[in-house]
Amino acid sequence: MKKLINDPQRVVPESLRGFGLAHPEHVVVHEDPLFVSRAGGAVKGKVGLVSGGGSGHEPLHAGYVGAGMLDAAVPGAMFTSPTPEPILEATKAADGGAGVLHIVKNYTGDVLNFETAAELAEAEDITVKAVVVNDDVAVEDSLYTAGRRGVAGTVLVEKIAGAAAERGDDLDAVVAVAEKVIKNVRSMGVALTACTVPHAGKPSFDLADDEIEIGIGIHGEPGRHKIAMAGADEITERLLEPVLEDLKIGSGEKVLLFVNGMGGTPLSELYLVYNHAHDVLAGKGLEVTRSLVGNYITSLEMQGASITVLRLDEELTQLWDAPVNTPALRRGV
Amino acid sequence: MKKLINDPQRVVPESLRGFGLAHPEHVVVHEDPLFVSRAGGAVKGKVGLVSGGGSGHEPLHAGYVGAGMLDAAVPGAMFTSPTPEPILEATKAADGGAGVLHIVKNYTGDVLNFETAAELAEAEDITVKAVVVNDDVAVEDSLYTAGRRGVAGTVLVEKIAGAAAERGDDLDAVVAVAEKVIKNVRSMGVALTACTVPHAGKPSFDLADDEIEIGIGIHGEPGRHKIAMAGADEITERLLEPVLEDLKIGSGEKVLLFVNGMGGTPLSELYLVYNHAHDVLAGKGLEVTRSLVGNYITSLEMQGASITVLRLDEELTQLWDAPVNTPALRRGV
Amino acid sequence: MSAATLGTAWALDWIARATKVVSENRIELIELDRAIGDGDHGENMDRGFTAVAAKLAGAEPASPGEVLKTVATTLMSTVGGAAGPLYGTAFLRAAKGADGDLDAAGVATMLEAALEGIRARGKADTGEKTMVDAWTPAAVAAREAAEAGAGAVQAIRAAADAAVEGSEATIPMIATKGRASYLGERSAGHRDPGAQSSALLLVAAAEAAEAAGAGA
Amino acid sequence: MSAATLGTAWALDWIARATKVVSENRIELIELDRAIGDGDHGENMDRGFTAVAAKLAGAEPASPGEVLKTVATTLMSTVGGAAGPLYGTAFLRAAKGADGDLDAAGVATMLEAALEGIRARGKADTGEKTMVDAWTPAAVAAREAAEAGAGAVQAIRAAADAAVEGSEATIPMIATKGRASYLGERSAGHRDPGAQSSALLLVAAAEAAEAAGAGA
Ligand SMILES: Nc1ncnc2c1ncn2[C@@H]1O[C@H](COP(=O)(O)OP(=O)(O)O)[C@@H](O)[C@H]1O
Ligand SMILES: Nc1ncnc2c1ncn2[C@@H]1O[C@H](COP(=O)(O)OP(=O)(O)O)[C@@H](O)[C@H]1O
Ligand SMILES: [Mg+2]
Ligand SMILES: [Mg+2]
Ligand SMILES: [Mg+2]
Ligand SMILES: [Mg+2]
Repeated sequence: MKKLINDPQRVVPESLRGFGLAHPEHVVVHEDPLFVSRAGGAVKGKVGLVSGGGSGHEPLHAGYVGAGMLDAAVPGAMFTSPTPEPILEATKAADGGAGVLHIVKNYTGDVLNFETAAELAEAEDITVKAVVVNDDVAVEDSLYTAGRRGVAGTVLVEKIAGAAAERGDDLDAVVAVAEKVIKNVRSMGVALTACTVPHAGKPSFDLADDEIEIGIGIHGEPGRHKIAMAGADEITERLLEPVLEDLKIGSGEKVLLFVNGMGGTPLSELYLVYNHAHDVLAGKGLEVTRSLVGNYITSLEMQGASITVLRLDEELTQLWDAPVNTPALRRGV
Repeated sequence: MKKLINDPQRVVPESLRGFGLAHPEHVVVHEDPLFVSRAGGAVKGKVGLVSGGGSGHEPLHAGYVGAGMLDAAVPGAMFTSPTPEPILEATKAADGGAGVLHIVKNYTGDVLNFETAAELAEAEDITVKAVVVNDDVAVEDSLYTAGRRGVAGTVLVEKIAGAAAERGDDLDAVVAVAEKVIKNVRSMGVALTACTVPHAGKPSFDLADDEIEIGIGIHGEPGRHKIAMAGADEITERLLEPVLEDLKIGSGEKVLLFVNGMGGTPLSELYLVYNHAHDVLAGKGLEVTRSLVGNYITSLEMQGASITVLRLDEELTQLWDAPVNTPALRRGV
Repeated sequence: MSAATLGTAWALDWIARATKVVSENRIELIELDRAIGDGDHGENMDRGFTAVAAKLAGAEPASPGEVLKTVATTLMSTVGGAAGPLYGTAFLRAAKGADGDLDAAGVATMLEAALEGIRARGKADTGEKTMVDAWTPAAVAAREAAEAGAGAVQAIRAAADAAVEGSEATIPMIATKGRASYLGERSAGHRDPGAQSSALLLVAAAEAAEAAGAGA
Repeated sequence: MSAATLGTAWALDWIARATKVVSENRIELIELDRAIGDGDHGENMDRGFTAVAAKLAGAEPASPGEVLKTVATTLMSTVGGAAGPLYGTAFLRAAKGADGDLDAAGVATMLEAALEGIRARGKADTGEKTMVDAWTPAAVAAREAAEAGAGAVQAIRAAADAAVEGSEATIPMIATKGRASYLGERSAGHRDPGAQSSALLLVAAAEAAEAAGAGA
């Protein structure tokens, strides 16, 4: 394991301290408990947005704190959901009096810790609602299981719900927008290599030189199955097909196409995947009207990518286009 | 070698096609010869900015085409300077009647091919001037050698010279601004792993599990020396010291601190490096007034980072802050 | 010996042993979680119990319940992940009925309360390849031992043995809850890390009881 | 045989052989460049000569100079990197004096012109670990052979042999020009890829000459 770190136990706080020093105009990094809030504090009268989860997915979530997106983010230990206390403090910091939305990725740990924090916040008279993102079609959904994971779709939920809050929607309306995104977004990912969590010191799974993992999540967990290494076009199709099928999307609809890197894949390869994904969508009569390509939700240095499709309507398109001013996503400001 | 590609020979054009499809509001990708120009074409009366070089450093240069930065970019084959013809075509596409600036990284191939293209452009009555970026302090400078490489400082030259052109500076004035950046910017990099050029199919150098390469460039070339793996703080100091020494910078001065990822290093590690670099600079009485952290000029999937320091004055700070609207760098629009 | 009850000293010794055994098995728990999860369970538990030990170092708790409550709040505020809230709730519920020394029935009640806490939070049933598969047989065994007239030490030992078996029994299961569920059928053939850490904790409880019994 | 001159057929055969030898040595040139450069020299040269072969396939050049001019412009527009402009200029200058068949003095003049082109563009001198270290002894050897009364075939063979030696001689050198210069002293112990491709090209020229001579 070679990493640009000092002590494996101090990666998260040292990195966040640097993040705070690099972006004083966007964020304040609180050290104990550890969370990140907007510079300038909560916006009076605006619904506050809080997200969080294990670290190792940078720039998610702290990179999305700022005008038009999150009000606070709670980074846990590496790949480990944060505890209720920092979530509570982040919730307080995000509360401008109009209530707070928790954007939670669907993992048992995230759900449980955010639930507890919400209870604690309610006890302090803050109205909290939560939405749970579960866009990963690699995992079969069922009433009887933990359900689908939340993966790259989370970035789109944060951006679009953030824009809704910024335009003045009340808490229920922001929840409705977030739910609409969740209902219309699906993702699937592939890993060419595993990643190494600093405290583990070993790759998260073993993969031969001629194998790839299809259906991986964002925690270095193994995927649904290994397949033989294939060309980018073929891999793209294998990711895209279940996404489109699950979305039940048809000719004539408009979509946002998001090709996300897992952290260790060159941008050129992401664009190469985008190239073919765009053609596949066009071939099915879908219109790609918005795009996002880059490392927006990662698994440390894992090589791989995920493809996310969001069905767009007029409202979601407008909210996607709305100004946003965060360290990792910026437009219009 | 595992890569999200199809045919190793088609990586550059396929990736650029995807890039064009993803950013139609920013760029037009021309296929034969291969170059990228601003959507909307040359800006009348504005000095045109053209840069280019081998591919594999994405988002450099095509990602910086757009208002406030480049007018055209010329991606060569992987790690190979482009030939004069696409540079000439890019120069024509960038020419708004006020002359064109070539921003050239100091590599024999880049310099020679841009020189020839400039001659050809002059023959077509376009005034061309060139600046050569050579910020890499890992390479000893001398009248008798090829001199220093151009590395991460190039991004800052492109941004700041782009802002000067956008505010209406004439060609000589834009050259002067670019030269001022070049004079005041220094960089040095480290590799934890090599990278693999698709056509070579093998890592660009061999490195044991407990070794790192200090003083690498951006082409997967070996560095000045191998050292034993060390902690991030120590590595940061080893990169920063020669940079500061060469800049002859002293207490009380203002700087922009740029921590750049080589493509395969998690963002969290870049911020961790930034954290210590910031402290070292503060400890020397320098004031870090601007920052940039991320994968802005890369070597495919190489793990590693570089540190760049730019001495700022009022003018450079203003030009750095000026709006920019490109696929890879955006602010104020 | 079979009539001995388990008091505050036992609870403190339990947690001291638990801290040690979690630290010793940190890598093993990471490896188990690496296979079917995200490789942090050993790290999480070790971080939590290290904090628990620090918290208990200065404290002078008056009952087993007070010890367990400190464990609960500390785990909840330091472990995170799925295990943090689940173990936190387990110890919190366990603490509730343990304001005095525990006889065999008290041990059974404590374990049942812990199990109910886990099930309430995690919504998992047996056979889903989670820590529930260790705590369920443990609670059942303790109750059976108590009803058969065993003492507290025997009850906790029966629970520990059942938890070890329960952990073992997760190996062939296909996970439907927790992170391992994402693997579907590929989760079979691996032991559940949370069931294993649960077994380690309950064995520590039994050993503390036996050591006290032996010394008594 | 020593009186034979080298004409258009020879030039075409030279380039056909060069294309082949470059393709056969693509990996070797990549490996040499990987050690002290960026690992693309074999790829660059192969791309260039493949294009040259395609360009010459339909053409009916009237002189060696016309062949070499096509080589020059094609390399310049397809190779890129440092080698593209350098070889482009070399072949362009070589073409200039080669509008008729070449005797030994003509061969020497052609090689001197090529060398001057490389030096003018690259600003490198001998001993800097570049292709100049192959072309310089080649040009000198051809001139000496011509002055000693050798024929064209012998002159080009002398040049080829000298280039091979020149390439070999780059191994211990410390690079001060080109990409290998960034390595400083670490560049010593490796052969320069451009010097090696130059030697391959000149050996192809000699073999083409000998094959023609043998057949003549
Ligand atoms: N819904 C659940 N009910 C009971 N136990 C669960 C549930 N989900 C997960 N677990 C337990 O938690 C363990 C994983 O803990 P840990 O690795 O610390 O958290 P995370 O899964 O968030 O990384 C699993 O091995 C399992 O025993
Ligand atoms: N200034 C120079 N003068 C002469 N030859 C040079 C010079 N710089 C580089 N070369 C030659 O070019 C070769 C490298 O070519 P190539 O790998 O294709 O280009 P690049 O260095 O741009 O990747 C070197 O091995 C060397 O022989
Ligand atoms: Mg976890
Ligand atoms: Mg090159
Ligand atoms: Mg885990
Ligand atoms: Mg090269």
